[in-house]
Amino acid sequence: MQPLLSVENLSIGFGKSEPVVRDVNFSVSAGETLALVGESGSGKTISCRALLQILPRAAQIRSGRMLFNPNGDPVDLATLSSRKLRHIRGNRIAMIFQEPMRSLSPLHKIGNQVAEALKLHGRISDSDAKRRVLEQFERVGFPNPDRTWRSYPFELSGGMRQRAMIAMAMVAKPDLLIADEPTTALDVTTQAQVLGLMKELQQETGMAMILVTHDLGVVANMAEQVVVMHKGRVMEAGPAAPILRAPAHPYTQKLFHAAPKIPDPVAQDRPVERDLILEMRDVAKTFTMRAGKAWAAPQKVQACAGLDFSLPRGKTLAIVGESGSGKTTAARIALGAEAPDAGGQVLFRPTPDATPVAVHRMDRKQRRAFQREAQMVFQDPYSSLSPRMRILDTLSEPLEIHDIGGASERRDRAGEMLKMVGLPTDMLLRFPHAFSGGQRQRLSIARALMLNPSLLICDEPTSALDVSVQDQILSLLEDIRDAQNLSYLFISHDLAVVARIADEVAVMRRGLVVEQAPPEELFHNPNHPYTKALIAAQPTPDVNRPINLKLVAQGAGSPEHWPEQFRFKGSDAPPLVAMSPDKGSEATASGHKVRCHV
Amino acid sequence: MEILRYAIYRFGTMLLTLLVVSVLIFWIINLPPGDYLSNQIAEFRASGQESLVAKAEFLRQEYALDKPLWQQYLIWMGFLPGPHGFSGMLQGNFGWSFEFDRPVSEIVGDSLWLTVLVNLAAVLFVYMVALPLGVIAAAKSRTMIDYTAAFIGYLGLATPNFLLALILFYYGNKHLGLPIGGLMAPEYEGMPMSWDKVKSILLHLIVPTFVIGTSGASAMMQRLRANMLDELGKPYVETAVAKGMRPSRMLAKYPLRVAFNPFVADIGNLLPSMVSGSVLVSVVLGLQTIGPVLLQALKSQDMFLSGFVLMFVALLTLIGTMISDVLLVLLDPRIRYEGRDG
Amino acid sequence: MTQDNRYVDDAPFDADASLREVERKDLDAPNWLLVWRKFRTHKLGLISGIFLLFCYLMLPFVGFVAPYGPNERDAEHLFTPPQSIHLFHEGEFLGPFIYPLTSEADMETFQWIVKPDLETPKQIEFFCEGSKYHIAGLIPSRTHLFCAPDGATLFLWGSDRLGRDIFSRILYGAQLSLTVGLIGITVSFVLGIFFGSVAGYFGGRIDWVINRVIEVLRSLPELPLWLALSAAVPSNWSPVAVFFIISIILGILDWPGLARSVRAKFLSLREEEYVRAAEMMGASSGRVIRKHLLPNFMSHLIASATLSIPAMILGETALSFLGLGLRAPAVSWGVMLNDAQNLASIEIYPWTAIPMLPIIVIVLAFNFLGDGLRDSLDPYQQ
Amino acid sequence: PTLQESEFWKAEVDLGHLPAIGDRLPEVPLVVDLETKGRTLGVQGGTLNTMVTRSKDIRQMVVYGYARLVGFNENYELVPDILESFEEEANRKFTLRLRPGHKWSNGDAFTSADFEYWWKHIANNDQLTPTGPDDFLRIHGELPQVSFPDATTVVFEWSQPNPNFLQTLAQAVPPFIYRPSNYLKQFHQDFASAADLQGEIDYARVKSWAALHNKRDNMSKFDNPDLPTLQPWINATAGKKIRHQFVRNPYYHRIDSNGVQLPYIDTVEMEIVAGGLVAAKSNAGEAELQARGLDFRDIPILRKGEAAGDYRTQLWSNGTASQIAIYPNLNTADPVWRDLFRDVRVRRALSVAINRAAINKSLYFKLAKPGAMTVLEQSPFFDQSLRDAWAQYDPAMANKLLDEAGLAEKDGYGIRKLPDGRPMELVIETAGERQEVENALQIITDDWRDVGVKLIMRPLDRDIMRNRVFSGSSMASVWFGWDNGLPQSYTSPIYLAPTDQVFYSWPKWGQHYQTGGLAGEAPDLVPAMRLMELLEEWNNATDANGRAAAWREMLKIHAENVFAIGIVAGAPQPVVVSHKLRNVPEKGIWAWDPGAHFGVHRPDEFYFEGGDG
Ligand SMILES: Nc1ncnc2c1ncn2[C@@H]1O[C@H](COP(=O)(O)OP(=O)(O)OP(=O)(O)O)[C@@H](O)[C@H]1O
Ligand SMILES: Nc1ncnc2c1ncn2[C@@H]1O[C@H](COP(=O)(O)OP(=O)(O)OP(=O)(O)O)[C@@H](O)[C@H]1O
Ligand SMILES: [Mg+2]
Ligand SMILES: [Mg+2]
Repeated sequence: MQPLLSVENLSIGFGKSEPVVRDVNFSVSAGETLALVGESGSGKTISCRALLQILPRAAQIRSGRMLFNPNGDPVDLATLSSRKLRHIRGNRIAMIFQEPMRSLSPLHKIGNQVAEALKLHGRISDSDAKRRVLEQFERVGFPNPDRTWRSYPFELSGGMRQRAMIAMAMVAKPDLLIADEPTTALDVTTQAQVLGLMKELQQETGMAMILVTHDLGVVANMAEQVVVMHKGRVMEAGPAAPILRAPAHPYTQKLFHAAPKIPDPVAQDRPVERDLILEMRDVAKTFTMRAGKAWAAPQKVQACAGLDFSLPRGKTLAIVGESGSGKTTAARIALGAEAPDAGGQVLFRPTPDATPVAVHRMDRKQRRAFQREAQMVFQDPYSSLSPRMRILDTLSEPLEIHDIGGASERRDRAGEMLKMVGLPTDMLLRFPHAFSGGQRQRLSIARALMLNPSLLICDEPTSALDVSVQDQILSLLEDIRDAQNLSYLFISHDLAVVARIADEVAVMRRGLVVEQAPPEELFHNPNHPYTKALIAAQPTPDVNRPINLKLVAQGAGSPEHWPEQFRFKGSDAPPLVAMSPDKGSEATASGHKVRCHV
Repeated sequence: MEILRYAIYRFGTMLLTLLVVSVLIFWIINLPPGDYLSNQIAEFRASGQESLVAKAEFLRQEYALDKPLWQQYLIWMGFLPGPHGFSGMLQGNFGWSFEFDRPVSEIVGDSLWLTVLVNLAAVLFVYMVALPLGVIAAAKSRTMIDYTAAFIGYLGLATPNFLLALILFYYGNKHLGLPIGGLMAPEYEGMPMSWDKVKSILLHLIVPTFVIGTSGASAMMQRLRANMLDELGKPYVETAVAKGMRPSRMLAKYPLRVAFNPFVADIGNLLPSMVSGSVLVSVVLGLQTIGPVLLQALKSQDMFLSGFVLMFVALLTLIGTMISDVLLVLLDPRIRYEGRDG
Repeated sequence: MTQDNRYVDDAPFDADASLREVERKDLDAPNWLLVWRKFRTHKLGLISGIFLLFCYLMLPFVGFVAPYGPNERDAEHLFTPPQSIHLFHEGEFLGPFIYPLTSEADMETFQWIVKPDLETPKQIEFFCEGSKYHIAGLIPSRTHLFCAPDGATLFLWGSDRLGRDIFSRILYGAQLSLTVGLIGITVSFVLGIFFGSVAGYFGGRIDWVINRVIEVLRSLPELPLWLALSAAVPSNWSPVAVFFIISIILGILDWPGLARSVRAKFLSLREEEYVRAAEMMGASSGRVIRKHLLPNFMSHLIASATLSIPAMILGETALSFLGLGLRAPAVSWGVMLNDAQNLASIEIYPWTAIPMLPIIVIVLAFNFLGDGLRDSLDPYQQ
Repeated sequence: PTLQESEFWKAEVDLGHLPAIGDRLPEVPLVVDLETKGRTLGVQGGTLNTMVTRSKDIRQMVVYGYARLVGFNENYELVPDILESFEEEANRKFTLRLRPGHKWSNGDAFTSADFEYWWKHIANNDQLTPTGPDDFLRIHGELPQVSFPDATTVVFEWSQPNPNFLQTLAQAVPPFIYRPSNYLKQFHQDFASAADLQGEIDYARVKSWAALHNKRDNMSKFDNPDLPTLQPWINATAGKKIRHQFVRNPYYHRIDSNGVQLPYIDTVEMEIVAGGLVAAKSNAGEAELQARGLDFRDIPILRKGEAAGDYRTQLWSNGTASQIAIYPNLNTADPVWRDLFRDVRVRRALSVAINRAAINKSLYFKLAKPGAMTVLEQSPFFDQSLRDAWAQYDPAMANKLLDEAGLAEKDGYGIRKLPDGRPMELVIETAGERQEVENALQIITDDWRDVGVKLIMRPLDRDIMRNRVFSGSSMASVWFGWDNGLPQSYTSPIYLAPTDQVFYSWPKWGQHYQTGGLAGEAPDLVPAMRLMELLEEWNNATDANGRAAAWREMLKIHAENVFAIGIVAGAPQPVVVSHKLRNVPEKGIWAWDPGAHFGVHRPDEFYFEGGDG
């Protein structure tokens, strides 16, 4: 059988420099999934974009063919006229972009943008389109599709935007779906749901799929074929099972070796910390939606409620949870980027014995001092980098702002930092758009570390990194924490990462913390149905132990189906209560809290 | 809801501003020493026409020009009743034009709608030309199309309006039989609207529209092009391309909307700048718009007339800025007018 | 191909290969140097830039280049059409020369009939003595690059109704047209950008106040102002001084338009994540405006600045209608064009409208320069 | 001659709306003798298109029509026109005899009652004319005895001579001493019923009956189509329009020797056009007769369009005493300059420093007459020596005169220093409307610089300039010379004496005279005072010789004293005439007073070949 798409000897380069993609070959047949894995910055995204001819302006395809053969009449996508290409784009081949936050138009409502994908190819009435889009929204896990339809991108959480992007690519039911890291911003249950949906669609329409991912667990669960890339070249390619079982190439081996796992529990004695660097008391946040009708009352969205966190100095508090559950909001409030609703309090102690500063109402001087100490790695690194600033300037900006060091010292430090996150220093002169997704994420981390802060808030700092680079970054973070007594508020979807780095984990769902405990407690003794579902949904890089996507996708389901204890309706959720110590561990208060009726 | 509330609030501020502006306008037109009637009186005196002096004196009292300035203002605005039942702007009485010896409302009546017509035509022209050209020039930047559009635009900008008008009139008349000057063939004047009259007006509008519009159009085109170029590199444009949109639709829907922000901001200036920009054009082209009337009124210090025209233009400006502020929020949902940390 | 259908790369593998180092020199290069490097590759922009530079550098020396003085009249040769320079006379190479002209009034058509005397070619003189001028307004000199031969005229671009050389007048006119107008632009840009960015970035009350000021300024009529001015300017002020003041006033009146655009854009840009990020790092408002907001509006500003240039050069033609423009003996392109604003100039003496050409050329040069600048600032073009 | 009915009104006559031609004409119509004038007899018909530049210029139709009680003929002699005849006794008693049976354009009889109405109910009504009758009727404050012996006779009688009376009646815009009483009575308090009048007042939205009457009574503004007239064409367009139509007056009093009623041309259409476009539109052949709005510099373009536009461009000469004249303001507020200007040496020096020949050549193709400001050749008082007085180009003499005047010191730029040390920068204000003025000043700038005087030109708006001159703020200004460059002995030389502020050299003196001493300053220069005396002499002179003597001396004083520095005179005025239009003189003088522009050439005698145009 002819493959649906075969890429032959593809080489792509920027400007006059060395090609960044060299002699890449792969092919994918209808109904098949090809997983593209590899190092961050190895050219995965560029190769995918080449298929649709939407390379950055500076890039050229240096050689190679890309034969697309939907109906026995192969065309070379590299040389196709733009008119013909137009009929293929979005219709035959759809793409989910890696950075959904930037890839949606900021001025148009989500519904409009998604429905457009339908309307562009083929006649469909407005109401039909809306119906189908809403349906799709439902299937990618939007709790309230109607609200999503009316939202602007900036009103959605990272994961929600990503799902909107997925919906947009999938509504048109393409022949080939290119999914560039489609689930990085999704929690594992939602991820399972989305992956399940893709599988379903594949079975339904015989869609082929190119899946770029870092999560070997996802590869194991989804792919028939695997292509491993490193520095623009294919290292190893072939059917998934054998490669996963026995990687042949040293890079592949190295990669697989680095995959994190949830460690086995080691009983640890945790003294109760009194030196809290950050405290959040009863923090809630309500947003008003922009897209109101002129005459209707504005719609409110409760992003999070009743948050009580305390972060001891030198420790890591991790937040995991459902996409859209208010994690980012909480983090932004902690940093003072957003004011909490009245009544909430955020307190920061720069030194153990200093009087705490109220982050939510700082004066100018306090704010400046605070900003010197607290830094953030944004969930969406692309948007948070000034597009017209070279990386060198971006990295040295914090130093400049706080007037630290001379110009050349700042540059040295920028170069050093860049090396620490694994990027070559010649990238200092580039602009943010000339990086891969993972590279930008590392830039964001580097920038946050420039000032040697004492509190670092990381909003999914490693979601776009391949496991080996991720390992490197996590080690870096750990080293710094140990060396400088840095404290982290760490948001992540990757439970294995959380298990590795966190001292305490809070699980959030729909704006509420449902369970909070040290990782070893939480992962091995989850109490809340949602936590349980979450752990079950974590994919493992083992082809022999596939998870049942359908099953875990249902996650914990809606509260009505939960055990009596946890059940609630609307906003009258039960309080968070401390768990009595488990039989196993006899230690005193383990600090395990769960939201339930007692 | 919020937008409605904002619009209402904005309308309130507009009225307030209008009040301030009215004070300033009144002050400005009274800035030159004397007023129409005292000038007239002086002139009559100087030339010994005592008879007319008495009449002018009478008018002075009639229109309260002998009162202190602040009272004059209040009377003019209609906050205070004037002598002999003279009521002010708020009551819809715009006063008397000494120069034309007719009520102000009668004089401006015709010119107002002609002004609006000419300027509307010019605005339409600007948008119809500048929008597509600006977008195309950006999409095809650094091509012959781009350069040609720039060249023609700058040609229009670099030609003084009157010269441009003369050239267009002269050759337009010679080769195309276009009429020279005026806004309609004289025979249709005062006739009820008919198809022929409309045709005649349209024919006469060609050159003025072109003359008033070219500079605006090329300015808008170049700025739009620059803004579009900034947007074209953004990822959301790629997303739209990946959807398989036609370039024209894609450009119009996505980047244009972002690029349009500075222009919406300037809508308030569109009409008034054309009104004042077209004053000179109107004077030299003999268009019966409000411009020449204003110039004449200002020169002779015909204060009720110039005051009304200026208030009218000010009102247009304020309405324009109000609309632009409301439109801005509609155009870009991210925009809030609150303070930075509010 | 190895077992189970698998492709494995067989090149030697080094995981940490090639963490390239950037050269220290590049790292230390200031930003403008990088922009300049990029700009150099923009051919049209570069040429335009060099051309403009040349024009400005030439301004002090126009007296040397111009064969005639700005107000030097030749009563014998009114409305002479442009004279062409020849090299060969009857097949013989003579170097640059012209045929002397005689002009005669045609009392039928009321035009001047200009007849070249094809018998006596006269060579153009170089580095010759001519009318007196001042280099840079200071050093008196009489040497000209080239002058008319004795007993003949040299009107490269024709002469006007008083027999003045249009070419020389354009050169002298550049001294005013290329400088004074720019002051107005500068004033308006500084004010517009300052108030616009403050209003847009801070929003809230500051925005409210600035906007009301803008509205009021906008609503206030310009016409009475000009009229009042034209009566109030002291008579013995030199035309250049009047023009200077006027262009500053023009600038002061002009800023609200720009300010509103800047404000609107900044209202939108300030919601961007990177602005938030900078603020979270403690960047001062001034810094955010300068480093993050303004660069993102640069294209618009550059385009606007380019566009104001013809408006400023020609602004005086509109104003001279009210008696406020530049006037003789000052020479500017606007003044020259003002003289050409009649039918006869279009139809019979088209060369009197030649001053339009330098305006267009200058504006196009500024446009391409701006374009080049825009492109070299555009990160996506790197 | 046998009278012929006009085609234009034939339908109306047939319908009985209009009496037949015989009943419309006065018993003794004015029969014009075209042949002796060298004109041809014409036919009725056609539409004449012409342009004016401001809407109030429709009053030009009264000027062009030029039906006056007495008017000038083409030789500038006074002849009865509307009047059948007049008698004049020692300039003190004037008997005006109307044509019996003469009718207003609406058919009302035109009789002495119309004069009486004006005299008793308008001129002497203190609500309509609070200050009483016009000034030209007052001789040393005395008003005439006006009597109306019969329906066709009106007598004006003064105790002292009023030599100017008839000339005033022949002006381009004359004081109308008669009004259509029948029509106007409905707006007059003395005649109309209070209720009717109030209705009319409300309808017209005016304040009082007097305002209403004044509004309706606009003989010279010509903007009330209901107001009966005696002019050849009557206004047929109400309101402010772009194009005004004027149709032939069915009751007009002039006929040709064939019995054809004048005017020949049925309708005149006057379009209001922007000033800058008149030349373009003429060039496109859109005017059949056009001089207003055309300038010397338009000639080439007009000539060029002749073939396509089917017209010819004739060159008349301008009737003002000087095409361009510089008025040093002897009343300027700056004391130093005032003293300088009052020094005749300075004025003479400035005059002789000007190279008039060069200006004539550059601007007028040598077709104008360079020289000082004096009367034109067509006037009996013309004297070449007056024109040449202090008009030669003599920089050396200018330098000498200036040195003598105490201005010998010069600064580093070669500019003379004023007595108080300021540089001698002479600011000349212009109305900025005529390019030729600017160009001439440009040349003069160079000329004056040679004698150490720096000229600064300042274009201003016309009205602003006038006000600055009147208030003494301006130093010197440029305007035309005297409007009337063609005086006869009967022309009052009032404009040569300091009696009017519009002679920009002595605004304050003029104001003094005009206001009877209330404003301004009394003339204090001997020659100026002499001018006043001479004016008085002219007024009191009993015969032409006495008047001529006064005239000559006044002209001489002007020439000697160079009160205004004339540059050139008699510049050609282009007149566009359609090829189909007949009887338009080849050569003529384009003058306002006397002449009423086309008026003295009698446009009612112009006709279209074949009657269509
Ligand atoms: N505009 C550009 N100019 C120069 N180099 C670029 C540009 N865009 C991307 N690159 C480089 O191309 C390489 C491939 O980028 P690509 O986005 O394909 O990586 P990726 O495999 O998708 O990585 P990630 O997993 O981090 O997203 C990277 O090294 C990146 O730095
Ligand atoms: N500016 C805003 N206006 C309105 N709603 C908002 C806004 N910002 C966030 N929200 C809503 O608040 C909720 C929480 O968003 P948040 O970004 O905190 O989620 P999250 O936990 O970070 O999710 P993810 O893992 O997908 O990033 C979401 O429902 C989102 O739609
Ligand atoms: Mg990527
Ligand atoms: Mg988030």
